[in-house]
Amino acid sequence: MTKKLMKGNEAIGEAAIAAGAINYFAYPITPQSEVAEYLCWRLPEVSGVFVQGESEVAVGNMIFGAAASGKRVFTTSSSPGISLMQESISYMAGAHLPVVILNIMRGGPGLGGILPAQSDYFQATKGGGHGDYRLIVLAPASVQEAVDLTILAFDLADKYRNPVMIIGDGMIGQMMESVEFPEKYRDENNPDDFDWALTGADNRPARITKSLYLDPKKLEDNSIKLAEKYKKIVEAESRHELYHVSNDNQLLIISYGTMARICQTVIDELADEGISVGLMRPITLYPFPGAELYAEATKKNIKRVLTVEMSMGQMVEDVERYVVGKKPVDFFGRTGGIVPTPNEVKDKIRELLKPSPKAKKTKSSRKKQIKG
Amino acid sequence: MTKKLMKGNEAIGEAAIAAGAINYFAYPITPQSEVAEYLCWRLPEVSGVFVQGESEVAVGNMIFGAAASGKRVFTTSSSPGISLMQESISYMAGAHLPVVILNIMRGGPGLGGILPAQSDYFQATKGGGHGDYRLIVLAPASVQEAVDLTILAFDLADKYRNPVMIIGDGMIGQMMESVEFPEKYRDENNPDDFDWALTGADNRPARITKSLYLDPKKLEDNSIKLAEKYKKIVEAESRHELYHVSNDNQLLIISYGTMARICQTVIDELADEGISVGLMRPITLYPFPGAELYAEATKKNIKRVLTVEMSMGQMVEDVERYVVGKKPVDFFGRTGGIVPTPNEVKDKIRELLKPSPKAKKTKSSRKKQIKG
Amino acid sequence: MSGQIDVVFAGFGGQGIMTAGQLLAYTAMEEGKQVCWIPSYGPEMRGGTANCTIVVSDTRIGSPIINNPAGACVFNRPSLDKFVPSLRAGALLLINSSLIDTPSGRSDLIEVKIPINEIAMKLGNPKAANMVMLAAYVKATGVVKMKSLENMLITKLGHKKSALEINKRAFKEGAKAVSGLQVRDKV
Amino acid sequence: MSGQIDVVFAGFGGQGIMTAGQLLAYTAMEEGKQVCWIPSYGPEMRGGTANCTIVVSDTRIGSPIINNPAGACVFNRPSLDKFVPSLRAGALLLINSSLIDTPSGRSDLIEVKIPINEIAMKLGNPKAANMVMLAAYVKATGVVKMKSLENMLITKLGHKKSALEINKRAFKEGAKAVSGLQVRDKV
Amino acid sequence: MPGVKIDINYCKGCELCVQVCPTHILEMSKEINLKGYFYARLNEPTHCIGCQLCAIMCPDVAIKVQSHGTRFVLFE
Amino acid sequence: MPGVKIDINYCKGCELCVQVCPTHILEMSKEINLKGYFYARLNEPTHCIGCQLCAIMCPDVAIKVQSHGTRFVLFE
Amino acid sequence: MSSNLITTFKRPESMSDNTTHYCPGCTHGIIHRMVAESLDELGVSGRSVGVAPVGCSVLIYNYFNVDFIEAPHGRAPALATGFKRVRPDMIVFTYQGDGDLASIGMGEIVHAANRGEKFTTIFVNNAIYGMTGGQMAPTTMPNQKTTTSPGGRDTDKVGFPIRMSEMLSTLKTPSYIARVAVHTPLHAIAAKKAIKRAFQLQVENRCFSMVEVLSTCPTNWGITPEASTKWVESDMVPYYPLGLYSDPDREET
Amino acid sequence: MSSNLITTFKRPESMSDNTTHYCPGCTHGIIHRMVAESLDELGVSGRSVGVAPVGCSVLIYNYFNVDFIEAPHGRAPALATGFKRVRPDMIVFTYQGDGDLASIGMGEIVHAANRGEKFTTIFVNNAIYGMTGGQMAPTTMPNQKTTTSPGGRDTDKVGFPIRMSEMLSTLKTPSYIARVAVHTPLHAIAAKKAIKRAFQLQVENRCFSMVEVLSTCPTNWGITPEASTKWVESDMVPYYPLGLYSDPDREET
Ligand SMILES: Cc1ncc(C[n+]2csc(CCOP(=O)(O)OP(=O)(O)O)c2C)c(N)n1
Ligand SMILES: Cc1ncc(C[n+]2csc(CCOP(=O)(O)OP(=O)(O)O)c2C)c(N)n1
Ligand code: SF4
Ligand code: SF4
Ligand code: SF4
Ligand code: SF4
Ligand code: SF4
Ligand code: SF4
Ligand SMILES: [Mg+2]
Ligand SMILES: [Mg+2]
Repeated sequence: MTKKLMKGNEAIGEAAIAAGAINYFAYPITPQSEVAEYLCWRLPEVSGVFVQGESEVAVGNMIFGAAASGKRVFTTSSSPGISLMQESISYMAGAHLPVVILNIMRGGPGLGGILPAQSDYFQATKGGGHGDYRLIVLAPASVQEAVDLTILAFDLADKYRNPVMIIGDGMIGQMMESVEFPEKYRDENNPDDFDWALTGADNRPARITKSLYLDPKKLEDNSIKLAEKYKKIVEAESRHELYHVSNDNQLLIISYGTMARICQTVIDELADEGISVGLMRPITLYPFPGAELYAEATKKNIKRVLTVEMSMGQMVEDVERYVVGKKPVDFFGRTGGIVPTPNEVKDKIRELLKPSPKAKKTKSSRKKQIKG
Repeated sequence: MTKKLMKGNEAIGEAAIAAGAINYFAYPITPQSEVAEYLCWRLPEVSGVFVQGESEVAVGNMIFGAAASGKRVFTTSSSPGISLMQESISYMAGAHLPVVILNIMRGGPGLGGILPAQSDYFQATKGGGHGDYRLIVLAPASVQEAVDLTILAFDLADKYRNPVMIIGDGMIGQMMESVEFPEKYRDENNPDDFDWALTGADNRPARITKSLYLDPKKLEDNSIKLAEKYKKIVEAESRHELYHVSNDNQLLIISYGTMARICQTVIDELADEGISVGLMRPITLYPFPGAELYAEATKKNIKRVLTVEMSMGQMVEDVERYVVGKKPVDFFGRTGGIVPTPNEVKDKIRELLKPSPKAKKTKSSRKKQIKG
Repeated sequence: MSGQIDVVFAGFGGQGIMTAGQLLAYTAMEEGKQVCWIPSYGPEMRGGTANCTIVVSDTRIGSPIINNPAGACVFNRPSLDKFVPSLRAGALLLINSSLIDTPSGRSDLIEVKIPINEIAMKLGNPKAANMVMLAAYVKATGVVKMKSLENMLITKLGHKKSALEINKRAFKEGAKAVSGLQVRDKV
Repeated sequence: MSGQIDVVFAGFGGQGIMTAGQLLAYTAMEEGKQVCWIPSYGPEMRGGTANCTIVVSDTRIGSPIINNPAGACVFNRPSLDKFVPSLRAGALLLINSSLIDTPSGRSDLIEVKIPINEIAMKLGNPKAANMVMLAAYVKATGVVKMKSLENMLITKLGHKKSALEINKRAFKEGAKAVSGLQVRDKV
Repeated sequence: MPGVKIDINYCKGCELCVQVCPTHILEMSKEINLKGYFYARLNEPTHCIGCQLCAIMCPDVAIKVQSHGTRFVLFE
Repeated sequence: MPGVKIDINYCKGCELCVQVCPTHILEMSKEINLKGYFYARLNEPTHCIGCQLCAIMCPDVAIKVQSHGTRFVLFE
Repeated sequence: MSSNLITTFKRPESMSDNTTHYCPGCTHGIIHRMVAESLDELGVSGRSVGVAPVGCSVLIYNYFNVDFIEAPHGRAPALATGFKRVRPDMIVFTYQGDGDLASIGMGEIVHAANRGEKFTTIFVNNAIYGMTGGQMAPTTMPNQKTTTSPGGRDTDKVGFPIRMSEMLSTLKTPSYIARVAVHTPLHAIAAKKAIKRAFQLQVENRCFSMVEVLSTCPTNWGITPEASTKWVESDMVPYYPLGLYSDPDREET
Repeated sequence: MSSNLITTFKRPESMSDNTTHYCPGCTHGIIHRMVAESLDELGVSGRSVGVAPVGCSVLIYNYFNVDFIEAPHGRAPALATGFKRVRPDMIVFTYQGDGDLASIGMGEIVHAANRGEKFTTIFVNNAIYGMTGGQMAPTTMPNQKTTTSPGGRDTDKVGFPIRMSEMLSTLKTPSYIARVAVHTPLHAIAAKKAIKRAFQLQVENRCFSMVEVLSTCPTNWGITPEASTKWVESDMVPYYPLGLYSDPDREET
C-alpha cells in the first residue's frame, strides 16, 4: 500500500471506487463539488457510471433506482442538498435499499454559508424524512478515516440493506492528508447474489421494490422489520474511540469528526497544565455509543461531561439522554462556519472545572443555556 | 358563537380564515386534501388567495415568498409532502419568516400508507432540514383544539417570526366533532405594521429576506439570534394538559394528539378497575413541556412513566431525556396506520404494574425494546 | 340516554352509511351533546367497504376509536362478519335482512332484522334504506329524540321537498320496524 | 525536526500559495511524517485572499486548525496584518518584501524579509516566487530536507523540464536568502 | 366459428365492449359476479366475427377471442 | 463637448469599454486602483462623441456620459 | 367452438392473473395490456424493470409478471435514469399519470428526455388526479370541474393545460414522442403500435421514448365509461392532437 | 466639460453604490443595470420586490435599492408566485442563472409560466455553473469543457443544451418570452428594450414575462472578457437564436 496525499473530497471519491461503488450520481454544491469533479474523469477509467443530475431531488431518486439493481451506488452533497433528498431517503429506507450518501456539512440554516459546520446531526441521526426509519451514520475525523469509513459504509449498507450516511464537515472535504487505499479494489456487486435485486423476472417470480403497504398490518410489519434491523445495528455496529481516557480524568469530552481532533489538541495542551481530560469520539453517530458513554461518564473521577460540537447543540441531546442525569452535561459549540479553536475549548473547560463556591457544581451548565 | 359539526380538515381550513390567514398554497395528498377542497371555494368568498402548487417543493417556496410580504400564509400536507418541504422550511426558519404548516401525518416511511400515524415527531421537533433551527410544534387532540391551535399557530408565528407546524394524525383530519369559531374573524395582517415585511423600498432603505451570511461571524450571529428566540419560546410557550393526575397515580402516561384521547379512555376504564393512572399530554411538542414532565414524573407515587405513540418510539427519546433516569421510562406504540385500542394500552399498563418478583421494577422496559 | 353511547354504521360504498351517521351526529350535537363521528377510510381508490363510528356523550369524549361498540347497524354481509365479534355483550345489532340472510351467531346481543332495502323500495326510493336503518336505531336506543332527528332532516333537506318527504316516511317505517323494542337502558 | 511544526502560507489568489503549501506537504509525507494541509477558502466567488496551513508531525496530528502558528510565510500586506498577531512567540515570519514594506511590529519573532517577486523575476519567471519562499522556509526550519523537496519537485514536474529548472534555481535563491539562519530548535 | 370467452370474474361491467361490438351481440347480464358487478356476456355467439374490438377495449382484459385458421389480424 | 467620467474605483479593468469605443480613445492605465485593477481611462477626451457605447458595455456601471443639449439618444 | 380454432386475443404473458383495483371502465387497464403485449412481442419481459408512479397506477406491479420499483410521486424518470445507467442491458420503463409526470415530476421528465436517457415512458393523461379524488391537474381541460376547481378550470388564474408531448419535442436531443388515445378500438390499435415502437427503440438502444396516452377517469369525471370515451373525443383530442411529435428517424429540423 | 452639458448615461437610481463581487468583465453587471434602468423608467422601484437566485447573482440585493427575497436554488419562481399572488399590486421579478432556472428549477419555471403568473423573470444564461466553480449546466454547449465535463459536453451521454425560451413558448398560456444578448452594445440596447417591455407588461398586469439573456463567464470559460463576448457570438447565438418567442399581443397560433 502506497501513501497518497489527497484532499478529503477526492479521497472519498477514490474510496468509493475501491469499494466497488462505481455508480455515482450527484449535483454540484460547495464544499463537496470536488468529489464530482474528481469522479467525472476517474470513473470512466474504471468503466463506472457518472451522472450529474438536474437537482438533489432527482439525484436522491436516481440512486434509489440504481440501488434497486443490486449494484453499489453513491452520492455526495452538502446540507441544503441533503434536505432535498429527505423524501427519497425515507423511501429508500422503507424499501430496504443500500445506498451511501455523503454530507459535507456547511453552515445553516437556509443558504447559510459554505464553511464547515456540524449542524445536521439531528437530520442525519433522527431522520429528516417522514416515518419510523434510521440511517447508519458515520463521522470520520481524518482523511484516512474518511476513506476507511466510506468503504465500511458500503459494506454496512449491503449488510443491512439500509441507507448509510457519512457526515463530515467542510474541513474533512478540503483537508489534504496522507491516505492509503486497499491493495485490491473490490469488484462491483454481482446483482445475482441478492434475492431482492431487480434483475429481470426471467424464470422467477417478479420482485418489487416498494414502501407502500395499504394494509396497515403489513405496513406495521415493515416498520417492525426495520426496527429489528436497527436493533441489530445498535447491538453490533456501534463504534467509538477513546483518547486519553484514564482514572485521572476530571472531565469527559464528547465530540465527533474534525471537532474531536481539535479536542485532542485541547486534551494534550491541558495535560501540560496538569488538567486531565478524556475524550470519547463517537465514530457511529447512529448507532450512538450510548452504553459506552454511560460507562465512561459514570466513572467516579468524572466530574462533568462536556459535549463539543460545531452547532448550537444537537448531539448533546443524545449525550443527556444516555448520561441520564448521572453527571452534569455541558455544551460548548460554535456554528455558522466558525471552527472552535483549541483555546476556546480550553477556556471553557477551565471555567467548568474552576471550583466556584456559589455555583452548584452538579448542575448542568447546559440548563442555563438555550435548550428545549 | 354557534356550534358546527365539522370534519377536522375543513375546520382547520376555516380556522385559518378566522385567523386572517386567507393566503393558502397546497398540493393534494391524502389524508388532508379536504383542506384544499374546502378552501378552494371558501377562500374566494373572503377574497383570499388559493393556489394549487405543482409540488410540495414549490408550495414550500410559495409560502416562503408569500410570507415575506408580511401577510399570513398557510399550507397543509402529509408526511411525504412535508419531507419535500424540508429545504424551504430550513430557509424560512433561517430568514425568520412566520408561516404555518399543517402535517396530517400518515404511515411511513416512504409511500407507506394513508392511515393515521404519529411517526413524524422527530422530523417536526428536531428539524428535518439542515442547520440549527427549530419549529414551534403544536399537536391538537380534538377538532375544537385543532381550530384553537390553528389560530394560536398564526399568532405564535407572527410573534416569534418563526415557522409553526401543527401535527395531527389522519383521525384529526377525518373526524367530525362540534366546533366553535371566534365571533369575530381577524383581519388580514397589515404589512406596514412590520419593520421586516417587503412592502417596497419607497422612502426607506431596501429590506432583504435572506439566510445567507458569507461572513461566518454573521452566520453564527443569526444562529444565536435564532437560539435566543427559541429560549424565549421554551420559557413562554410550553403548553400541556394533565388528565386524572393525582397522588394516587401509580403510572404516568405521556401521549399527544388523538392518541392521548385514547389514553383518557384507558385511564377512565382502569380507574374502574381500581388502577390509578394519570396522563400528561404535551400540546406543544416543541417547546416540549420537559420541566413539567420532570415534576410530574418524579412524584413519589409514580412508579413508571409510559410513553404511548402511534410510532415505533420517537417522543419517548425526549421523555427519557427529561425524566433523566429518575423513573423507568416505558414505551408502547403501534404504527403504520394502526391505531392502538384502549384495550391494548390497558394490557400494557397492567403488565407493567404487575408485581413481578424477578423483573427489576426500576429498569425501563424500553431498554429491552428496540432503541438507539 | 345518559353517559356515553356509541354505534358503528357499516356497509359498502354507496349505501349512504356516512350520511346516516352524520345525520345522527348533527342531531346529537343539536341536542347539546358531545359528539364525534369518524369514518374508516380505505385505500385511495374507489369502492370497497365503508363504515363510520359515532360516539355521543354528555361529557367530554375520550377515544374516538371504540373497541367494543354498544351498537352496530350492518348493511351488508362482510360488515356483519367484521363487527359482530367486537360488539360488547348486550349490544344492539340491527341487520339489513334485505342483503344478509345469516344471523350473528351470538346469543348475548339484542338482534333485530330489518329488510331496509325492500322497505325503501316500497317507499319508492331505494336510496332511503339508510334512513330506515337510522330511524330504527334512534327509535330503539333513544340516543336522540325522533323529533330532533326529523328537525335535522328538515334543516339539511328543507330545500329538497320530495327527498324530504320520502325520508320522513322512511323514518316512520324504520321506527315501526323496532316498535316495542326499547334498549334505552342497556346500551 | 522533532514533535510538531506548523506554518501558514498566506497571500492572494494567483500567488501559488496553495501549491507551495502542498509541495511542502507532499515532501513531508514522503519523508514518512504525518502531515495535514488545509486551505482556508472564501465565498463561492473568485479572487480575494488565499491561505493554507500545513502541519507536519512525527505523531498523529490533532487539530488541523492552528491557533498560534510557529511559522508564517506572508506574500502580501493583508496577510501580514491578519496573521502576525496570532503567531506564537519565537515564531518564524518570512515576509515578501517585494510587496510588503512594513515590518511586523513584534519583537518576539524571527523575522526575515525576502523580495521573492524580484528574485523570481530575475530568474525569468515571476510565477516562481512561491518556490523562493518555500525554499527559504524549508531551509530555515529544516522541517524537511532540501534534497527531499527537490526530489518531490522532480516527481511533480519531471515532465516539464523548463519549469523544473527555473523552480530548482528558485529553491537555491530561496535557500540563499536565509543562509546563516537556523531556527530548527525554535519552532 | 369465431367466438369470445369472457372471464366474468375479471369483468367490472363497464359496458365498453358492448358499445364497440360491430354486430351488437354483447349485452350485460342480469346477475352479478363475485365482485358485485353485472357482467358482459355474449348474446348470439354465432354472430361473432372474431374482430377483437371488444377485447381491445376491455380495460380488464376479461375477453379472449378465438378464430379459425391463421390469426386474423384486422387492423395491422 | 461630450465626455465620459470613469469612476476608477468601480472599474475592474475588463477592457470591454476599450474594445467598443468607436473612436478608440479609451485605454488601460498603468496604475492600479484600490482593488488592484488597472483601470480604464479616457485618452483623448476631446474626441469623445458621447455615443455611450462604453457605458452600455461596462459591467460595473463605472462610466457616466455627458453630452450637449437634449439627451442624445443614439439607438432608440 | 370447434377444435381448429386458434386464439387470436388473450391476456398477455407479462400480465399477472390478478384483477385490478381500477374503477369499471377506467382505461388504465387497456394501457397496461398494451405494455404487457409489447414486452411479450419483443421478448424482453424477463429483462425488464418497470417504475411505478404514485397515482391510481401505483399498484401496477400487482398486474405484471415483471420486476418493478415504486417511485416517489413524480420521480419515476429519475429512478429509471438511475437504473438504466447501471444496467444498460435491461429494458426500463416508467408508467406515469399526468399529475405525476406533468405536475410534480416536470423537472425529472424534462431532464431525462433531454439527457436522452434510454428508457420508455408511458404517460397516462386523464386530465385529473385520479387517486387522490379528482383534484385539478396541469392537464385539466379549460372549464373542467374538479374538486379543487369547483367552478371549472379558470385559465385566467391557473393557465391552460400543459401539452407535454409538444413541449418535450422542442428538445434537440433525439427522442421518440407520440400522443395516442384508447377511447375507440381504432385509436387503441394505433396506441399499441406507438407503445411497441417506443419499446422497440429502447431495445435498439436508440433514444428516450415517450408515449402520451389520453385516458379516462369515469369516476372523477363523474360520468359513465362510455360517456368518458366520448369526452376524450369531443374535448381532449382537439386540445391534445394525436400524432407523432418526435422520431429519431425523422430529419432534424 | 462645459456647463450646458447634460448627463446622458449614469448609474440608475435603483442601483446602490456598492461595487459588485462579479469577476472583471462578467456581463451579469450589464444585466443588473438594465433591470435597474427599467424599474427607474417605469417608476416602480419603490413598489418592487426582486427574488435572488442561488448562483453568482445571489448577492444581487446588495446592488439594488429594492426589496429582495433570497430564494433556495431554483425556486425563485415559486417564491415570486407566492409573493405576487398575495401582493398583486407590487412588481415582482426573479433573476436567475441557467443552473438555477434550467436545471434544478425546471419545474418551478415551467409551472409559473404555465399558470401565467404575473411576474418577470430575467434568465441569465451563461452556459455554466458560475458560482460553484464551473460545472456543466443543462445549457452548456456541445463539447464545451467544464469541471464536470472535462472532455467537453458529450451530447451522446448527456444530451443537447436546453433552449428554455423555445420550450416555454410552446405553452398556450399567454406570455412574453424573448432571448437577447449583451455581448455588443447593439445587442445590449435590444436587450434593455426587451427587459423593459417585460416589466411594462407586468405593470399592465398582462402576463408572465421572461427575458433570456445570453451572458458571459470569463472566469469559468477560462478566457478573457473580450474573448467571451466573441464566444457568445460565435458559439452561443447560433444555437440560442435571439428574438421574440412569445408575445401576448401576437396572434395566437
Ligand atoms: C409527495 C407526494 N405528494 C402528493 C401525493 C399524493 N398523490 C398521490 S397520487 C397523486 C396524483 C395522482 O394523479 P395522476 O398522476 O394524474 O395519476 P392518476 O391517479 O390520475 O392515474 C397525488 C397528488 C403523494 N403521494 N406524494
Ligand atoms: C439545493 C442546492 N443545490 C446546490 C447548490 C449549489 N449551487 C450554488 S449556485 C449553483 C449553480 C449556479 O449556476 P447558475 O444558476 O448558472 O448561476 P451562475 O453562477 O452561472 O450565474 C449551485 C449548483 C445550492 N446552493 N443549493
Ligand atoms: S369479437 Fe367482435 S363480433 Fe365478436 S363479440 Fe367481440 S366485438 Fe363482437
Ligand atoms: S369491457 Fe370488459 S370489463 Fe367492461 S363490460 Fe366488457 S368484459 Fe366487462
Ligand atoms: S462615449 Fe463613445 S466615444 Fe466617448 S468614450 Fe464612450 S464609447 Fe468612446
Ligand atoms: S468596461 Fe467598465 S469595468 Fe471594464 S474596463 Fe471599462 S470602465 Fe472598467
Ligand atoms: S379514479 Fe379514475 S383513474 Fe383512478 S382507477 Fe378510477 S377511473 Fe381510473
Ligand atoms: S464566476 Fe462567471 S458568472 Fe460568476 S461572477 Fe465570475 S464571470 Fe460572472
Ligand atoms: Mg391523472
Ligand atoms: Mg450560469
